[in-house]
Amino acid sequence: MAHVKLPIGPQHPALKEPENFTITLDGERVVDVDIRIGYTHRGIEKLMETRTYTQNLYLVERICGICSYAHVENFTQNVEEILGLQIPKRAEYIRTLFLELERLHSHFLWLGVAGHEIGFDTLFMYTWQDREVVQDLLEMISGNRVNYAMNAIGGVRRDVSQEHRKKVLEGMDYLEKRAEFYKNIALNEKTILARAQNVGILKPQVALRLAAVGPTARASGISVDIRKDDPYASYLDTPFEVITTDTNDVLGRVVVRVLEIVESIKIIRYLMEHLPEGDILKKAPRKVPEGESISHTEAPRGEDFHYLHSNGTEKPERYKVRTPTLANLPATAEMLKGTYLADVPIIVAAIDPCMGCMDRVLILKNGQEKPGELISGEKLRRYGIKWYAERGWDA
Amino acid sequence: MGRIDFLLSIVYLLLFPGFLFLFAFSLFAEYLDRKIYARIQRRVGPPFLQPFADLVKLSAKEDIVPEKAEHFMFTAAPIIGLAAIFAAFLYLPIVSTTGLHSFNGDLVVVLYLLTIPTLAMFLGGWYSGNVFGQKGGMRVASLLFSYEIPFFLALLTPALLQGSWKMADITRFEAAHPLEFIVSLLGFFIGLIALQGKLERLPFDIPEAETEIVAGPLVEYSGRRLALFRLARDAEMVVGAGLIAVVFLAGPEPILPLEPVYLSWLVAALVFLLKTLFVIFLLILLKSAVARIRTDQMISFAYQWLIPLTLVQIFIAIIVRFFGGI
Amino acid sequence: MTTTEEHILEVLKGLPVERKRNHRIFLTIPREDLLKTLSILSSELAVQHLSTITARDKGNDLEILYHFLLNGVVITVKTTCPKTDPTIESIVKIFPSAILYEREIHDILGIVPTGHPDLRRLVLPDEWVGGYPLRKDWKQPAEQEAEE
Amino acid sequence: MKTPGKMLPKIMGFIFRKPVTVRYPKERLTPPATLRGKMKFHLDRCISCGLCARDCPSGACTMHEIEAKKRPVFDLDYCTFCAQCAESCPKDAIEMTAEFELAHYKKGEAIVK
Repeated sequence: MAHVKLPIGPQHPALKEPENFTITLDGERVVDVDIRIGYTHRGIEKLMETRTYTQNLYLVERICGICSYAHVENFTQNVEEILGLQIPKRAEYIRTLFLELERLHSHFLWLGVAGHEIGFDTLFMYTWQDREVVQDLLEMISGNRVNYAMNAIGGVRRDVSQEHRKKVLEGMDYLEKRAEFYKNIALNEKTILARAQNVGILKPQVALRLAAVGPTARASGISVDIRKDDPYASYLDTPFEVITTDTNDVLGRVVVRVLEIVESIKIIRYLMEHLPEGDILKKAPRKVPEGESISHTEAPRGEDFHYLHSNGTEKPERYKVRTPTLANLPATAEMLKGTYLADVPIIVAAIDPCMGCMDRVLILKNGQEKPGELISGEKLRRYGIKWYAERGWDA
Repeated sequence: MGRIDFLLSIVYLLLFPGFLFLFAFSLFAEYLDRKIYARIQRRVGPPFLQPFADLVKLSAKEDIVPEKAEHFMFTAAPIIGLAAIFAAFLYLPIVSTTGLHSFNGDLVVVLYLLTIPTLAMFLGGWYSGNVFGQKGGMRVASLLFSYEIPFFLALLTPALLQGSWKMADITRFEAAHPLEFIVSLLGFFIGLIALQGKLERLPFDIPEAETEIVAGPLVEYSGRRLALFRLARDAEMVVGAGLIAVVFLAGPEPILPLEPVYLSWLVAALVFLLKTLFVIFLLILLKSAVARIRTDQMISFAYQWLIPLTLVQIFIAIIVRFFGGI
Repeated sequence: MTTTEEHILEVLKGLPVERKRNHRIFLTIPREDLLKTLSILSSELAVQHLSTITARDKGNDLEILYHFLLNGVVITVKTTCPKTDPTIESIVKIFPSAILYEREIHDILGIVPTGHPDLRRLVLPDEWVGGYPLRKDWKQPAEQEAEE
Repeated sequence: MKTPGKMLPKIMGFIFRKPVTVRYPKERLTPPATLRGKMKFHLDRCISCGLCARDCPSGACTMHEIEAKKRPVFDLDYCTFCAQCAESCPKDAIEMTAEFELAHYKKGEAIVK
């Protein structure tokens, strides 16, 4: 059977965001994978060099829709480290609350998407309904469902009132029951097991060698969690465990994420019961002195790495973001080799890819055609066919 | 006198238990399918006439035949599929226990006609000239072998019990011995799962699993041709469910012993309708409770579980027939 | 001062180490003995996790930072290379996950990792002709045309 | 043996219960009061300091000379509703309301004066 080169993406129903996996197939088996990224490339790092720190707060938040708070948390920690600013305890607790609320809504979202990838739409509908509980809590406290605009340099901009705390605790009770239900489904539903068990194998030493991060690494038995290893915000004094399974497959990633939901609920309960009194914001100067700092947090998908180099002005001199999905990409290519075509979407979905995050570096510019020249539909179609033919895709 | 019979059979053929009825019933079945599936997922679901609106809209849309596609076969495939289904529907006993024309072996004819739409889907995919379509077509073909065998065997056990291939005898026999249903209960469930596989519905909808290879065999279809294929699929669901209702649940025969005096054909049709809807309801439940499985898993599931179970069922039927002395 | 940090500092005694706060260790080395230092890190300290490679335009030369993670401690190895000869040895042999990060710094800053197996573009479109965007002297293509 | 259909008991329960989806605009959910929607501008409190325009990340808030007074004008086509202007304003002349239905027909129509 001749090798068929099948392009999955950049536009493909399985991929929520444009990404291109060129799969070389031998019948139903995947032989080779080539991953091409850069389609949602917005040049955020270059843009950040042209904006002041207060304005960058809202730009760094829009790197990704579902882990936006992890990026903001990193950015504020970086700036506060260079300023040598210690934020009030209460602000730290509120920041941890938002980090965990975001982990909840990201994991629920992923459970639904994974269910959809393997054709289990009922699970998709149920998980996304329960996610609404978390979204409502976030909207109630921060004023917006996704980009919370919660952090300012030196603390937090909105406070958590007594009534908010009561609502959050109620929400957590409901979600705990749902998490139990999903754990039961994930472990016992035969058809999910059929599609998830020993699919997309990533052995521990391969995961270590290719520097996989987050639930993808933890499902292969590697106990790495920035919240435990390098505690930030108020993780030092919140009791929680790092979840790992050693099944190295997609089912392991499902189980790790479901158990992390249960863990996050416990953390949020602890935070709400021990929220210290005090103010929530300390005024920060506009100019940041010369210096460099590194900050990384445990985003829902893994280690999110930020580097800031400041030059004493109002604008950062260089800001580097490396998101968890980029770190997991070499591991994904490794996992895809040797599997079935039918499993490609679920394996890709298993690392919970956030392509928007990954392509955050540069301004996309159409090189050849003069900007502003109207391309006719026919010319675009010709261009597409030529572009694909050059790469030998038989589509 | 001949002319009235002729007119009656025209009415039978075209209007009531014929094409118009099947057309309306399959649209209603699709509506029911999408509505209950939505309500299970706590969504609102489509309005009543949505399937009809989809059909009309699709037939009005532009109908593209790709350059690389083989024009004749690309057009013929959906028509063949639909024609086979409509023909199969005529043999089902709806109005009376005999259907339009019943002879010894009409069960086998209906079963045969039910496989043609799957073949039509394969041809449609293969001749569409698109690599996704061909891959989808190949999957439909591999599916065909794993789900025709259990479906055939499961549906033949009641015939075995009664000893004749005529659906009319089977329904009369089952109405007379209601407890027969327990004996062929295993066959009923296997037939249900195999029908789900034949119709390529959720647990087995691998050919057009949209998250893997776009839309499988139907990827190049649009406009009227796609509308025909969708209608063929809905009709196939109705005919399949009807067949299971006839063979296992004694079709138009009301189980409870009331003897309708007049309008018996209306009561028979209503009973048939209810039983078919019950079977469709079971299919919907099956669809919403499971995830999609892979091609290789599906084939191994068919050969490791379904076919051996049908053999067991046939064995039981033989024993009951031989010893039971019914 | 976690135990591992002492161990790390003890191993890196000879090199110019700088420590601003706990869990952060910076190391500045010349370009030539990059591979030598990294092999010390990977052999003696069993470092495997390369978080990322950052590259920066310092005006006349380009600074490259390799960030490693060892149970919570971020070890950053800094080195520089002049703009006139922007090459650096590729570390893919020791740290395979660097394959993407080196493609990225090549793509946006023009630093050529010698010995890299597959130097295609990572984030820019294939037909990109606008130079190295993250360099300070980089102009928007529209401005470039305005100058011509 | 793990049989498929673990969800069946759960599913049967939902068939006859009211669906969760809300049929907007017939039925409406009330957003929380803290929602960051369209902003309200109090002309009298404004001292034309321009802090809001300087801090606006997306250039939605720009200073304009209207009736001999320099004051901010908010263009909702660019605005991301981050409420930074409300925070930077020393005189609290800008306040976020919970109004979120801001669709309009032409560009430039959604201006908050």
